[in-house]
Amino acid sequence: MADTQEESLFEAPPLAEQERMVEAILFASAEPVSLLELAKRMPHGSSPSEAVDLLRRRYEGRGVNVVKVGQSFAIRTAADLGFLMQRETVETRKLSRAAIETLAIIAYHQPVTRAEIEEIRGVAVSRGTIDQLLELEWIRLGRRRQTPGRPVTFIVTEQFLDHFGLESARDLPGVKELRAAGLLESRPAPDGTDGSGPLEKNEDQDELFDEDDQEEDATQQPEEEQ
Amino acid sequence: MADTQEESLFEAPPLAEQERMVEAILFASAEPVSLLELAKRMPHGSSPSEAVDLLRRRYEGRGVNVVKVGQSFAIRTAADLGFLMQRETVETRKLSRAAIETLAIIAYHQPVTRAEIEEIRGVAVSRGTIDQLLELEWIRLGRRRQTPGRPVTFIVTEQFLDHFGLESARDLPGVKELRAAGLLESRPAPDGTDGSGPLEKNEDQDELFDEDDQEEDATQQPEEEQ
Amino acid sequence: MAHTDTDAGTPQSVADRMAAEELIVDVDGYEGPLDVLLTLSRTQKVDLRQVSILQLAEQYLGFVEKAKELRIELAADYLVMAAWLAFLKSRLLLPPEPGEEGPSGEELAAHLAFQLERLQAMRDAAARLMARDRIGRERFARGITEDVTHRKVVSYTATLLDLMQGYARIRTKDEFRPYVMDRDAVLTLEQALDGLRHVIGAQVDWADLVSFLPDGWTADPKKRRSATAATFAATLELAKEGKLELRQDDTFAKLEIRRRARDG
Repeated sequence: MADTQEESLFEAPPLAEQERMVEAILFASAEPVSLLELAKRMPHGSSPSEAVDLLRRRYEGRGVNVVKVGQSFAIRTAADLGFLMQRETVETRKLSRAAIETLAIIAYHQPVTRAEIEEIRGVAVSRGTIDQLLELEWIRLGRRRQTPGRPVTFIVTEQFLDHFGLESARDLPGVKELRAAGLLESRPAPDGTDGSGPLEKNEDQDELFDEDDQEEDATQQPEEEQ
Repeated sequence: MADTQEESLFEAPPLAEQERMVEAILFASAEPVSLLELAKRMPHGSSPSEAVDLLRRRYEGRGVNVVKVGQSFAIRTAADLGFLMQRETVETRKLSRAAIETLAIIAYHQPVTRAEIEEIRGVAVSRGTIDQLLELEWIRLGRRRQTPGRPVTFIVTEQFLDHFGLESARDLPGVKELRAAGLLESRPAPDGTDGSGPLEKNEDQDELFDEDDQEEDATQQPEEEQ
Repeated sequence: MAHTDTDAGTPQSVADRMAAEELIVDVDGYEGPLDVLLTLSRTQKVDLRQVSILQLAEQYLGFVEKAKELRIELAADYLVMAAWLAFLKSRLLLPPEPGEEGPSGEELAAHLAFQLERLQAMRDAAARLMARDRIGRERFARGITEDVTHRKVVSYTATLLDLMQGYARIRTKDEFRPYVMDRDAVLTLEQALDGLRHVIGAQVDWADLVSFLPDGWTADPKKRRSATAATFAATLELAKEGKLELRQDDTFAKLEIRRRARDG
């Protein structure tokens, strides 16, 4: 009851003030903050997305920038100033070639099953490789594939996007060209050793590369699928 | 990049660029950074104190400010926005039966002493119940009763009237009206203000023993029973 | 480069053979046959889309041969690939037999080319990805963070109805007590005896039992009933003691009592 009263009694703060609020919230967090979270923390009636836009423009060209990560926003130092920074952060265990390739395959082919990763790399994917990527929180489980055995799929996370400075999976370097060249398809082998149908898979992928859907996907529990 | 660094050995970058550097360093450091430390990390010939001053002015009135901590500098949330770092979740709870009854007695009998409340309720009133009502600002202390021991009395507040949509405590429906509204059993009040006959009385007693009542009784706080 | 001797008539160039040897020296460093095929395909120095699968098959078979000569244990999947490529090679070289089932050599070759191109594309993509400005290397997150403290605010509510019901509950509470037989409408035998003993001594003439009911017990039918019964029981008690006598003329006629004469 007190809430509704507040809502009706007080107007949202001016946009300039909202911008200050977004500034404070983004500065305070090392992790990207979603618009939803911003809205929850700002006074009723605020418009976080407008405020973020203002802030983003304000920090263009500055020593720190407002970056979009998936559906969230974060402040990061400008890349050209990296040389000034002390490498305080402990370097993550050096990733093996297998892990790097597996990560790239998941990013470009998501959602992708383990069998598909193995098909692309031509070798078995060791348990440790997937584990390492899961531990880094660069990949996570996606929806189960609606094929026999209902295998789990892997997709990349917001942390992945943040780490590599990507707004979304659509911004992966060269993703358009690779798609155009048909290299992101999973073509069945002519001798039928490969079971996945390319049509179904591409539908999945279309969905995933769709902005709205990524959020939707994030909330979806794999087991919710029948 | 190595080139620019070498160059900067001889010529300091423009002040605007130094300001960007300070901005990035202060943003990313886990601790406040001293001018000495800044000078060490910035290209030779830089003037950290000038750059810090510029940055400090730039952040005046913003959502975060450059603050001096001892001999060092840090970026901190503006003091007036500290509330954004808290997320409040409001949980609405029903007032306990003991609190409601106590409140009702105060409303109907004000000014009323604690002893009187206990007499009317027939059980001891816990300190917590009174405190809770005081905290809610629904009751406050009235004048002391001019009797031995000069006990404090309790009366209801403006906030109480507001919350319950009353103009004054006198607007509270009387015992007769409560009965008419079916809120009171039709048995005569112990003070004998009612003239209903004894025949009805026995019927009433039967009613009193029905299940609802017994259940209601079970919810009573044990410590409230004398 | 100790092993330069090769079988006569091999179509491989010297460079190919050297490449194959290098492969073999480092065979553990390869991630399976596809990886080896991709490495071999680079020796063709053409765009992967134009790579000659037939030549590649021969290169691979040469690599496996070499490994055998050097008594290097190759994992099973390397040998499976060799067998498959030998099959592919025969398909590519021989005209298809009429009525033959299965995909053509060209189809199989095209798929292998696609696989190689795709793997190479992923490797390039991985390299580009890792070369991006990354958090903790070129770009940095906030060093001093502020935790968002979760504060739970409990707001208590009550409605006017709650309040009134609460008050009503208190006002009726006194009536709420363990069930006992309500005695105030009941005249006990003791009470009736007590009353009767006081008055019977003066009663010389027959009088209606009802006239002996105590004051205040006649108006209310319930009380009257109780008082009548108690008084009647009391007369019986007193009759037994020999203190009074009673008579009734007829069934349901009025009961009359009087003092019993001491002498009688």
